Amino acid sequence: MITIRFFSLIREAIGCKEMSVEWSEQVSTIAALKQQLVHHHGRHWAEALHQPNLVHALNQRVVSADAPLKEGDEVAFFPPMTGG
Amino acid sequence: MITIRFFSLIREAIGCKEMSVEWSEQVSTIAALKQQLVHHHGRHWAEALHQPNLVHALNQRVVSADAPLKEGDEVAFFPPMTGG
Amino acid sequence: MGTVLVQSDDFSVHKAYDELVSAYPGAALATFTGYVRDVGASGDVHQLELEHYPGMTERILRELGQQAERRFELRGWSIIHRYGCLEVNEPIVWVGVVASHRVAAFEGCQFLMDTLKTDAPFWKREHKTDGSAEWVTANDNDTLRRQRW
Amino acid sequence: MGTVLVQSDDFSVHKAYDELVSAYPGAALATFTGYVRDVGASGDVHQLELEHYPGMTERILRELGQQAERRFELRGWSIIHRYGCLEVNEPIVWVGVVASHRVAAFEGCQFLMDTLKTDAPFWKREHKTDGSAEWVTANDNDTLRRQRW
Repeated sequence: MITIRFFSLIREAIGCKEMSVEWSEQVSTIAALKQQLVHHHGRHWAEALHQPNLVHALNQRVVSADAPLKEGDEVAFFPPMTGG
Repeated sequence: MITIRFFSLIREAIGCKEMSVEWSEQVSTIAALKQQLVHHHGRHWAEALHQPNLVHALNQRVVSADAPLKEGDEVAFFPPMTGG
Repeated sequence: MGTVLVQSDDFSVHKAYDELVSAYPGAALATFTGYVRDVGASGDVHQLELEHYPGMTERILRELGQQAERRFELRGWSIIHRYGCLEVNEPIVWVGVVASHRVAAFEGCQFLMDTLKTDAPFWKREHKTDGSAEWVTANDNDTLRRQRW
Repeated sequence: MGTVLVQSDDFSVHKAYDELVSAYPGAALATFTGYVRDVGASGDVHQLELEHYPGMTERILRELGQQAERRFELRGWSIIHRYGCLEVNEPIVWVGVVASHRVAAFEGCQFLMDTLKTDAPFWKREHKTDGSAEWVTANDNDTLRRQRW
């Protein structure tokens, strides 16, 4: 399984905080996972996940979209951080 | 009268904290006052007041040696500051 | 050596300061505190909501602290950052940095504030006096300041 | 608006901080505290003696505060500097600066520390553990940092 977490604007736009998907060859990178999520869900997901400034984290580290995924990984999608 | 104050190393070297001299044409600038002090006192004063990094203040503001003096002024001589 | 606290409760700046000073006496100490402003990016603010990514937040803050410690030869550092709903004038973030000399203390403290702004997974939403709410968008100046380090 | 305190007595960093925060809430607050180090410029230090020029010191610190206020658009600032005989680990100087944004708060605080080091008439003498005493000489780095502003 791959755990997926959404935060802030992204979470609000798609109405989902956390979900899991089975790992497979079709979701072997973050970019591929994004494609699958957009494919399975609707327009809101496409808009949210295709934002140019979307940030991806893999196991709680920011990574680029071509980062490879393996069984048990935790992926997160969120907008640029605004703490401090 | 002109009040003259000495601080830190300079005060120690000449063994004087504060003194007064009569204002006259002969002490119409800080440089002239320095010359007169060295002339009236000894070698210690010459060494202390001819230090290249000596700082001069006139009425509690740092000034250059050619600053003109008038009756009632307060002059101070000291090494570079080391607060903070 | 440093400490990271990520919490929803209010905190005592003085307690945090005293802990740093007693652990690392006789040094230079720089601190920064950020408070909730009544005028935010989108106008009058009634409350500030801070969402965060539990786990990742603590990890990133700890890594930034360790980076600062090596880079500026810090003796000690402490980061406290809140999440949840904060009232106007409450503290959001406190960073305290101890070094042997003032320049290192200032730089360490600024480095931590500049980097946590863009690297720690927090997201601010301003709840306004008129009842509406708006997510704060990332600030280009913050990104530029981040790149200086 | 700012305050200057030049005193031989010890002081409370927390009291100074609280006064700034209550006067200027909901902002960014940067502070710096300098403590007496046990290892000074000339070796092991037992006590630090600070001579100052009464009157000129207060005037210079007030002018530096007013300059910082205009230049960095500060909301408030406070400078406390001690003179006399200080023990190891006691605070020498505290500077607190309040601004609307963090960059101004940091810059105002650093400006004040960098400028008071070279402009305020204080002179340090280190009393060493072996009974000798030595005047601290001005630091070239401090002069260079002063010139940046």
